[in-house]
Amino acid sequence: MMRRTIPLFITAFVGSILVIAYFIPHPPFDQLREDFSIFFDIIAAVAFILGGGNLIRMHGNRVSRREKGYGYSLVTVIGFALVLVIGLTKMGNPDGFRNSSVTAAGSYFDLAYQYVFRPCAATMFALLAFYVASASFRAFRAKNVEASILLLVAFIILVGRTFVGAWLTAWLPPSLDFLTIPYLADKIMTVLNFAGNRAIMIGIALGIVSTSLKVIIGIDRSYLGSG
Amino acid sequence: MKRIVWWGLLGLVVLVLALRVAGGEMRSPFADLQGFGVWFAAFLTLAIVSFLYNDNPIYRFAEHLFVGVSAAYWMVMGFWSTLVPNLLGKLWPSLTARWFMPGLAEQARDPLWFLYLIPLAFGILLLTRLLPKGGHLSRWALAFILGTTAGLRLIAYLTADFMGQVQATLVSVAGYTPALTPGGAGVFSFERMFWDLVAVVAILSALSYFYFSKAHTGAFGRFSRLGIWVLMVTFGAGFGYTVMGRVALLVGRVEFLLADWLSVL
Amino acid sequence: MSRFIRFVETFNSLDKRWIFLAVGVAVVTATIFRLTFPEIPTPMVRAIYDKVETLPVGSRVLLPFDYDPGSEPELQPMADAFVRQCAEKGLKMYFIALWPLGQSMVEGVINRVLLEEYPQLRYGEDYVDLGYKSGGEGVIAVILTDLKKLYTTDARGTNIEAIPMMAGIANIRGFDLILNVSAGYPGLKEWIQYAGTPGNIPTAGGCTAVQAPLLYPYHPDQMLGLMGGIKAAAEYEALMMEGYPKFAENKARYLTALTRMGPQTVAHLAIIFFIVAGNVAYQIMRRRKGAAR
Amino acid sequence: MPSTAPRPAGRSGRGRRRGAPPGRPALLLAALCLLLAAPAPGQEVPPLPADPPAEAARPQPPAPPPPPPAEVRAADTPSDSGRSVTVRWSPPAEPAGAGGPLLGFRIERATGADGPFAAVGQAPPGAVRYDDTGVDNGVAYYYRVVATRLDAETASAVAGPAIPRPQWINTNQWNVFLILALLLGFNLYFIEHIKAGGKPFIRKIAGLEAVTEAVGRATEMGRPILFVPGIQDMNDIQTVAGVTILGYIARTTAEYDSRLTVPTSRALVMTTARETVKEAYLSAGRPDSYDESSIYYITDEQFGYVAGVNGYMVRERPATCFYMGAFYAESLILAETGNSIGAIQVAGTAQPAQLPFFVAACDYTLIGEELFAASAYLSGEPKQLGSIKGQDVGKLLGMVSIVIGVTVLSLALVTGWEPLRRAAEFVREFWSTELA
Repeated sequence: MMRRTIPLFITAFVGSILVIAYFIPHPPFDQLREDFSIFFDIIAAVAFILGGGNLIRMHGNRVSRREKGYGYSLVTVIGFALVLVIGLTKMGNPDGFRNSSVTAAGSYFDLAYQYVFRPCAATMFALLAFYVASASFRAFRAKNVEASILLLVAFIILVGRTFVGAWLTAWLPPSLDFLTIPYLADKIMTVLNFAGNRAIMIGIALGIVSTSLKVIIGIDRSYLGSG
Repeated sequence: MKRIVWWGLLGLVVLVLALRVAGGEMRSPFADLQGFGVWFAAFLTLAIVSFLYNDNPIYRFAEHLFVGVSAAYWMVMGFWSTLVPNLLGKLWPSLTARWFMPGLAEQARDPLWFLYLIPLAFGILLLTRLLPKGGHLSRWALAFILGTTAGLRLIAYLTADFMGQVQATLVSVAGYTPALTPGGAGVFSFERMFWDLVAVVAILSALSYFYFSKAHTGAFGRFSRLGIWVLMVTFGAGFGYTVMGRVALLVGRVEFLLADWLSVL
Repeated sequence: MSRFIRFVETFNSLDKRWIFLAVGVAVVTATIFRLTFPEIPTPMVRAIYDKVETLPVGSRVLLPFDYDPGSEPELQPMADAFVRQCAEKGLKMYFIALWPLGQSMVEGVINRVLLEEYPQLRYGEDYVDLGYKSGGEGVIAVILTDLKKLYTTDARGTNIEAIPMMAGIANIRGFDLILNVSAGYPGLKEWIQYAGTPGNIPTAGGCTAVQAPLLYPYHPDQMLGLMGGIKAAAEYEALMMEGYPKFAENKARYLTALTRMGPQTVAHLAIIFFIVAGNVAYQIMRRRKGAAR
Repeated sequence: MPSTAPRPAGRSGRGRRRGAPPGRPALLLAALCLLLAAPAPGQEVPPLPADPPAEAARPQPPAPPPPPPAEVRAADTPSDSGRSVTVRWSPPAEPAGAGGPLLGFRIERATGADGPFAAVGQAPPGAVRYDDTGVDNGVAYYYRVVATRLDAETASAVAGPAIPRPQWINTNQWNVFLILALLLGFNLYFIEHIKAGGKPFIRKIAGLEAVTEAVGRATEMGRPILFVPGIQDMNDIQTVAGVTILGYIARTTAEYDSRLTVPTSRALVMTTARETVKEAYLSAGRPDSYDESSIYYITDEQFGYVAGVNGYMVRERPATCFYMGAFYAESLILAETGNSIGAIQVAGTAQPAQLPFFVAACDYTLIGEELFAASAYLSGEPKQLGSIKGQDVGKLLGMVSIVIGVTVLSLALVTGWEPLRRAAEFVREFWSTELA
């Protein structure tokens, strides 16, 4: 009984206070919503202990049990431990432990960022250039009305982003300006894309309001089990 | 056979690189820390790109290293940029100043500092998961987090996204701009009226697609079908428009390899 | 089955890795060979170019650079192009910065373009760097009435009175053009609101691609032209190349935006090719299946 | 870290609507621009003179100084947390041709009616309001507004005293309160209605039916199911909705006895997901099948997480991939890798920028609001369906307002009839969240 009641009460109390605080400009309520976002950040930072701990335990187990491919797990464990130590001790920071930022140029932590973290993240991100190509090859096929619209619009926008767009329809007389690709691309982006996104956003906002309400009144609580 | 070709190719590449380094045409990996760093970064870049061909040991190495390093990176950042200034700094400013952040020394303690005992308490409750017993107390922390999220997002989305977007749609579709100076003539544009009307109809039809509690049949069904088309236009346009930015990222990596590492640009 | 049909069938369900290879090769070659493509300038870009072209020699142009290293890759090509064109036309350039780091952006352009390419131009006679002042739109409002209230010296510490090209300038209202490059606040919007419109000074400029839609409404009444991001800069460079053919000789130096557009255009064309070819193959296969039935 | 630029806090300027008329671009775009382009803090920027006199600043016979700003009023800014005074004035009549246009206003402040006055801020020409936020609560301040022109300036009469204080209720937000009450009311009403035995109709949602089918397929093939709850933390409602859907999927996998893997990008999401899945297995009567280690944290880093999930996908080859939550640029990397291993993929996100990629690369996609509807639908609790009905009423409210508002606005503009103009103004005010 208590196992469920107290969490439900905490959620309901905190949620409603934060909703009401929006309408109270008087201190301390004016800062409450900002304060609680910071509280969230703090708890999330504490939770790193759970996350990092789980990562180390998982890969550590693989290493200690000599599971297949445990060498890779060893790489993760070493990389994690090394960066954690040099980051928490600010090793190699030019102005020492107390007076410099952890990301100061020249620190070992910064080196790990520059030569491991950043190239990996940037390259992973850059893989998207390849994936947009393969996805458009596969998905943009005129299979039915919806897919054909998707194809046609993507084509106009893609072409419109290059010089080809202006060239393709440059022969049209000025009276047919509204059929040129640059014009169509502009209208698709500024009118239709805009309208569609707005409808999506309105829908999402309502979904979020309803879901938040369900969380506050305690009927959406899957982490506590339903029923 | 295939294997021999691969190894041969690899050997050739290593040879060319070695010759270039020997000839002073590119940075040596053993010259200094930066030199080694650039080589290692180039290696990781190629390792990740190799995933496009297939999963392989080199990608797997890069992946595991990246996971370990980045997890620790964000953990360290969480410690220095959140826990120290926002928790320790609020609760014990002088102590924090002495040990970690001299910059805090001049600041007086926040009059509402005790509020920060709340996240401290819930943070500790969360960690009770690590204890063999009493793990259910961590649910209190989850309850606190969910309450915070719901309370903050409910209002934020209601005002900015629901009201804000509806309000922004409230525009004239008359295609008419009244004169700005007294006595001047207004301007009517058929083109503008047309597109403004299109926009409003598009928004309404797309919204009707999201209407769940009415069967999408008859006239309403046709209207919501129009809404699906609007959504398809939106997605096609969104996709097409993003391609350029993604290619720019790839160009950035190619430039890194060609210029910073190989020094051929 | 004919060979053609077999080819079409293979292409229809092509292994992704061929597409990856095509995109990769396209981008790498375009980067190595610095491929450029003709850009067709949009009216907003052309308006700025034409305005600068038609200014008489000796006209005064105010060049506020309100951006920082974060947005430098996107904005530097247009800043360089503006300065180059002003130098070619013999206009007097007055640099100013409302962002603390805008000052170093100005210095960068002076070193890169003016000192290296136009060594005959003299500091203090042909161009001057007035430097950074804090206060955002407040600064604009003040210098519109009284420049010397805020600027007693230039960025190098020289007394304003001793700078030949400052003689007779009480405020910026006598200027012939404001050509801004901005990445946010304060930026083009503030220059339009606090200087261009109240002071009746022709105003134009460039901004990041993300910001451009926010500024469109000022065109054409309060802003004569607008350039958004690297694409607009490439169009401007295309115009420059048209007007001054010598710029075509050193792409890496004069046409940075156009060269940066090169790989992007190639990749776009590759993707467009795959979409079109994929659909052709798909339709052929569908017809065949339909006929077989 | 995520690759989309944050939307600037939207403030729709009442005055700004009257700004420069948009040229060719659709008025709609202009409306967005005006909505997004927030004015400089503390200022309201009404129309700039549309047609400034062509002649300016040429030596002319001395013109009379500009007329002073009239009716200057300074008062505590209402409905705020204090430390702010609002100064308002009427736009001075501008005699054409006499000394050129106005350059703007300088706002000056003093702690005594006789001064000394010091400048606290600038406002552009045509402005009628300035918020001075550099003041202390409980102190009396006096203000004057100086109209400036190139050659001359004129100060207004002194206004005040104004004493800044904080207020307890933000009356400016009455409309937000009303709309909130309406939405919450309808949600609660329909939830209660269903509790009392009402049966709502909910239309078919394609992605939703695919969920059960996809779980069944993985079971048949004897391969695992991958569930990705997005890359955001528990402070995003999308993650909450995703975890609710995870609860349903976990109940199904518990019944079918198939393997479920949940890699997370946040420690808190891992913790919540573990609680949820454990509860699901418990309620399905299979607590012993629950394996905590199948729900694990990878890294907070967006692309590090993707690298890890990609690696999992190509090595373990799940038959089914679910992507439910908040996604950024990684959406397409995941979906294309999932496609290459031949998995059936069901995505759901309320991240508008990523929807195109999921729609293109996945078999089924829950679009925006459908994600939340699906989480209510799959929760297994009929009363949660009430919230879907509540969402629909909200949409109806929005749609009706758009139809009425657009009609009234258009008519008001064409006819210029004052009562219509006021009605149009009211409709816009009603939906405005700007602090007046």
